[in-house]
Amino acid sequence: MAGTTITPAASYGSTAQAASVKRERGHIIAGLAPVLLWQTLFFVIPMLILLVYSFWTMRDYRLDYTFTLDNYVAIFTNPIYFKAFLLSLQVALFVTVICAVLAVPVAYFIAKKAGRWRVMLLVMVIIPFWVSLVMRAFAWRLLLGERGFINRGLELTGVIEQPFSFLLYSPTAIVIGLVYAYLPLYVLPLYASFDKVHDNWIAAAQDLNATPMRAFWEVTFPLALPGLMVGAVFCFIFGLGEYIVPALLGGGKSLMISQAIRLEFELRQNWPGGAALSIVLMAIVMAILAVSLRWLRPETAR
Amino acid sequence: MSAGTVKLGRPNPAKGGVALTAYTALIFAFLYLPIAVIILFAFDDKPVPGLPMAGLTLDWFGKAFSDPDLMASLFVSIKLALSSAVLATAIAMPAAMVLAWREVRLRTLVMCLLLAPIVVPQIVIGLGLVLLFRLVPDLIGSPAIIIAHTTLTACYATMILYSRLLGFRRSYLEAAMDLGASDLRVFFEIILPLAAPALLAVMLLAFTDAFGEYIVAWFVAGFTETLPIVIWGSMRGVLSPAINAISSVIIVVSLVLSALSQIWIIRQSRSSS
Amino acid sequence: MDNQAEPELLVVNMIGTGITAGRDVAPEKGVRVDGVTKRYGSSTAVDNVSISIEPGEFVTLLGPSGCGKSTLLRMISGFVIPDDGDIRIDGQSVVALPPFKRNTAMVFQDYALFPHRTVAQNLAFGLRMRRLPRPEIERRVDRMLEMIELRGLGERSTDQISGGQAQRVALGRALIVEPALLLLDEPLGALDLKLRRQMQAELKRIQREMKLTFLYVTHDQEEALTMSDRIAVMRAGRVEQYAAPSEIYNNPTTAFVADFVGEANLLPAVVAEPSSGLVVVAGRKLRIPPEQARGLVAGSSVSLAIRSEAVQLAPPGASVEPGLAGTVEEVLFAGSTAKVIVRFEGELTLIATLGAGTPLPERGQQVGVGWREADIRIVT
Amino acid sequence: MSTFRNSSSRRDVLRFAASAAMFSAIARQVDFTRPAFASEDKLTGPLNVLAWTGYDDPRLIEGFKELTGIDVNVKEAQSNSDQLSLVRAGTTQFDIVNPDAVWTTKFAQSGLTLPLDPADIPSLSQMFPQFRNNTDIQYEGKMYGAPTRFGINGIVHDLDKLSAADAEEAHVLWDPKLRERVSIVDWAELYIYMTAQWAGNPAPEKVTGADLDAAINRLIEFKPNLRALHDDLGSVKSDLINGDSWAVWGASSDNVARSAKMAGKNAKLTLPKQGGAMWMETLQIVRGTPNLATAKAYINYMTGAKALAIMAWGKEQFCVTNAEVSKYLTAEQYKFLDLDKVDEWFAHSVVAKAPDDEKAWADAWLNFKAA
Repeated sequence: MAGTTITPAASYGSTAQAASVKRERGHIIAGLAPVLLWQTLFFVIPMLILLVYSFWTMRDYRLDYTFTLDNYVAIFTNPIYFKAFLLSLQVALFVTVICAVLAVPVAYFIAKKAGRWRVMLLVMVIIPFWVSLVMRAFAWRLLLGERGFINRGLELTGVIEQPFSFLLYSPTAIVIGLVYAYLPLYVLPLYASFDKVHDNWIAAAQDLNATPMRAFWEVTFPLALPGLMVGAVFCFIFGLGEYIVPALLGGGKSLMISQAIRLEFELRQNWPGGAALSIVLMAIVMAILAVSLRWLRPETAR
Repeated sequence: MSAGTVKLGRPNPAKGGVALTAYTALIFAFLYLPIAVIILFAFDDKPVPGLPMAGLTLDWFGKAFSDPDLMASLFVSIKLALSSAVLATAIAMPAAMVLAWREVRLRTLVMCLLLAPIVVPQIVIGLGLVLLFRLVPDLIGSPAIIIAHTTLTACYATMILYSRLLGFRRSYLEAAMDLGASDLRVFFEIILPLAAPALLAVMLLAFTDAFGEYIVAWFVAGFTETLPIVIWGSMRGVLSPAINAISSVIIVVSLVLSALSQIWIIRQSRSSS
Repeated sequence: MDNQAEPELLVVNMIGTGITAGRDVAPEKGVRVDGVTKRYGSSTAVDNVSISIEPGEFVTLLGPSGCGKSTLLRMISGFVIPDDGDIRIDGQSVVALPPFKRNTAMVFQDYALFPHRTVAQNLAFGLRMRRLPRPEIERRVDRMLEMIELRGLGERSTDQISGGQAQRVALGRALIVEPALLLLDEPLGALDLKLRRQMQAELKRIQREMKLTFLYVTHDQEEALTMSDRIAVMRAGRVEQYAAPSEIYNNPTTAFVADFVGEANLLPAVVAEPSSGLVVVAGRKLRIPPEQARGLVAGSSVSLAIRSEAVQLAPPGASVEPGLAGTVEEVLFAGSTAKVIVRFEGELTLIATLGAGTPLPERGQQVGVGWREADIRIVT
Repeated sequence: MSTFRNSSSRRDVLRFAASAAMFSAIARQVDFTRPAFASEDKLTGPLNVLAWTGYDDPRLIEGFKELTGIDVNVKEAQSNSDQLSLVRAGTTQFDIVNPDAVWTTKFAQSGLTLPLDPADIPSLSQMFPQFRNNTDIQYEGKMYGAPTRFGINGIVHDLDKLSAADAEEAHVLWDPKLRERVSIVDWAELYIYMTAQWAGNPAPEKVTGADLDAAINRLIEFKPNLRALHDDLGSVKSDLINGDSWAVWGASSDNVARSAKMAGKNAKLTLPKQGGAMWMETLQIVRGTPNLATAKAYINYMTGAKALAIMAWGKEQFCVTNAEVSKYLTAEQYKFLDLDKVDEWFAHSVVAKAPDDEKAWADAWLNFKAA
């Protein structure tokens, strides 16, 4: 390599330029290749297979390989899917907003006030998730249920005489379950962002007569915004695909979009229909993502 | 999770407002409330957990430890989740470095592609993968589970690492390179140690996800049984408190381990300063 | 040069010598930057720059932020690849080499001390990359710690030392590899004035003692003037003037250099009689030194540059050549000196720097303004 | 230039053809040109079984191994649809599947199962006579499924909250006093069938059009009384046991009642006077199995009294179709399993049949869930 590059020509910036572009491109390719190849092989290709399926139909439980757009037409003409999508959207927006509000103080505390125990606290945020979701949902049922800990406790202390039945299999339970499931998704990136905010900056703001609260809103919070955005994007996308929490704690009384997709694949065994529905969902999310990634852009400016 | 996490000697011990501390304690109580219930009923002498409790027993722990299927599935799960977490982090890291530090055309497209697996319902990914594995049916089982979970977790592993690396000081890399470190040495001498907390965090998340995932795993598992497959599989009956017992063990062991490592880290930082 | 242990460099050296020997010319020494250009999109950061640096020389790139001086430095160190032109160090072109194969070392503006390494480990880094034997590394690190006056602090972590100490570690880390060229990117920017002065002297001493070639980037003209053997004043990607500090100061060739280095008054003038050195400023005919008038064309517009300390103010009632008069607009007292801003009719103002002990005029007072003919420079 | 373009377009065509071939290789399902089975008589193995839970009992697997020397791999599924999806994907060659009888047609139409010759499975002669000649285990006149377990659907109720007399009347499930007190599972065919059955349709499986609309509207009217619609039986059971629901409709009621009793709950299964509906689970052979003879032997073994007795009193307690299991069960066990009530059940109930218009039923269920 040295032999080819060391030539005493007067000007060969362009050769050097070419070599560096090549090196740079080599780096980019080498860096992106593993994950892109992996995702192409194990995600894009399966999705492409399903894309092909979405243009076929299922007749009498056998595939009919004639090209058709019927599956897509069916989706856009069926108000149930629209309703289910709206519900998923509501859930996603809800967890995105509520969890952000709830997570900010926790992440701030861990990053700025927890001293030596920060790592421990962070790990403690994750550990509950090492217990099967089923087990945690069953535990929530034992807490919220008719004869659960909360109702029992309130009865024994004489606060109520009849148990509350609205705690379980209700919107309340869905809210609790969703917050429970999504809080860590925020705490982790938010923690990272708060951690990057120097104590000096906060001190400087307070020095300029900002109250601690004011200093937080004027200095810390804006600087932690990228972490908040990362959390929000994750929460929103996960939230759109959510159905397990509403099913386990909400009593499965309403239909979310990913449940509709499951029904299509399972009960009907209609793979083409389910594939079309998944692809429409994916397209919508991609569009939302492309827009929200633009929000994340300022972070890339160095 | 940041480079700063390494420095523990921070002159800032819990001097925050009482309200903030109380609030955080409340949130942690919220996170651990169900866990407490799970542990409580691991000791209750009743086949179906529920109030009122019947009496104390350790039988469920005995049952859990003497159930070869349950124990085997636990170890299979740990092994597979660890593998996919390491693999996902390993393929995510170079991509995150490129996305964060270099000019990449179509960056948005790449990111959308990386995030897409999160939104697709898992049954769809499971079926898609099982169709793909028709080409290599021999992979069905543990390798396929690792592949599936790596696919599910590598996407957000990349995104999280990317957002962490954006804050990485470029001059560290340039200084190292300038002092004669090749790309590879820069990676091992500078990037890896400085990004270690973030990498660990990402690995932890990926492990958590892979450890609990059931649907995709079921499709590609063949006859391999992971803990979630066993647990979901027993949901036709009533979930045995033996599963409470094994969950309690998982929780307590991981809490103790993380507390010990935390204490160790603090000791280290004390002795070095 | 003690880089025999670095195999890559060894190869480069051998091939380099082979070629020069084959051509039968003496090996070129020092640094040659030859027609280097770097564009970012439509803007040109560095525009066809050529400078040469002799071995052991202390050269400063001076200019305002955004003038391309850092880009040039980063091209020499290898972080930026030029679009065109060549850079040679000791006769070998390095443009195609990645940074880690160039025998340059850089001191970063933010020091870039590795936070996960101790002071000693930071110092040892470059030597480890060159795969020197461990005892040799230890010996050299000890020597360097002594040299940068940080003996006994080797085991400290980088956040347990002061800013000045960190600065010295950054310098030591670059010096220890004995580079053919040491690049310094505004290394003193973060220090307070006193420490800064001290470090300037220190740097100069080290450079002289070790006989190293320094390429220093700064926007601080005083720093540049104090330390450099030669200064390249840059503006908008071009080198305006490349000369010794005294030459830059005394004989600026462009209005920009005159203005940026020191404090110069620039007066727009029209050439009246080139042969006799007469120009017209604000309606008055003035004389300029004949050697300055050489090559001027009658009727063309030029700028007169007069250093503020060369401007004389006449006491009340008296007058000085060439006998201009204006109103004192502002008097700024600065201890050893004072600045007086004098406004003439119209927009034209002049700044005069008066030495200690000179009586200061009052604001609003009418004063006579003048200068010695020899202090006038024509700049473009 | 033109030749270049020519060759490149030819290359494109080739590339397209190659990818199309790959796609169809992956996407196509069962290859009908393949012989239905590989060997006729020789016992080969191991046998791959995809089944509901219960079939992986080590006693069963060891029993079969002793008998034939063949190993059995069991993969447990949580639903009929998961079984069908996995067999349809065809990545693992299963030899045996275990769908409910009502899914027989779907498997057979998909071309995934093989007809059985009753002569190959002598154990079937021990089956309760009422289960024989069930049309749901047949497709195009041929038998595809060998019944193993079964159950009955009615109302399981907390006796402290709902008396047996009240539960005799099916429409109690719509009574406002049970508001948010009834749990069910996600079992489309069952609830539509029973609603239609209770509305007085003589052949509920045939309802479609206006009758189906009526049934679904009736189900939607039930929704205020719905406590939870679960994906799994376990949740339904714990709801009842922990007092979150006062009644469970369907959800394999006899099994729910048994679990509740075992947990000490004062609960009872009542078949309303409008009738109950039975379900059954079958073993079927997957088309293309390389182990046909073993598969037949396995079905014969599993439908035998000994194996089904193990199934009946295993991890869970389900009724089984072999009448002679009493030989292997204690009298208490036999009684607890309600096997003494089979005649009574058949007098009051029907075996639920698969809907004729499956697509319409699936649409209707989607409407119910989204309502």
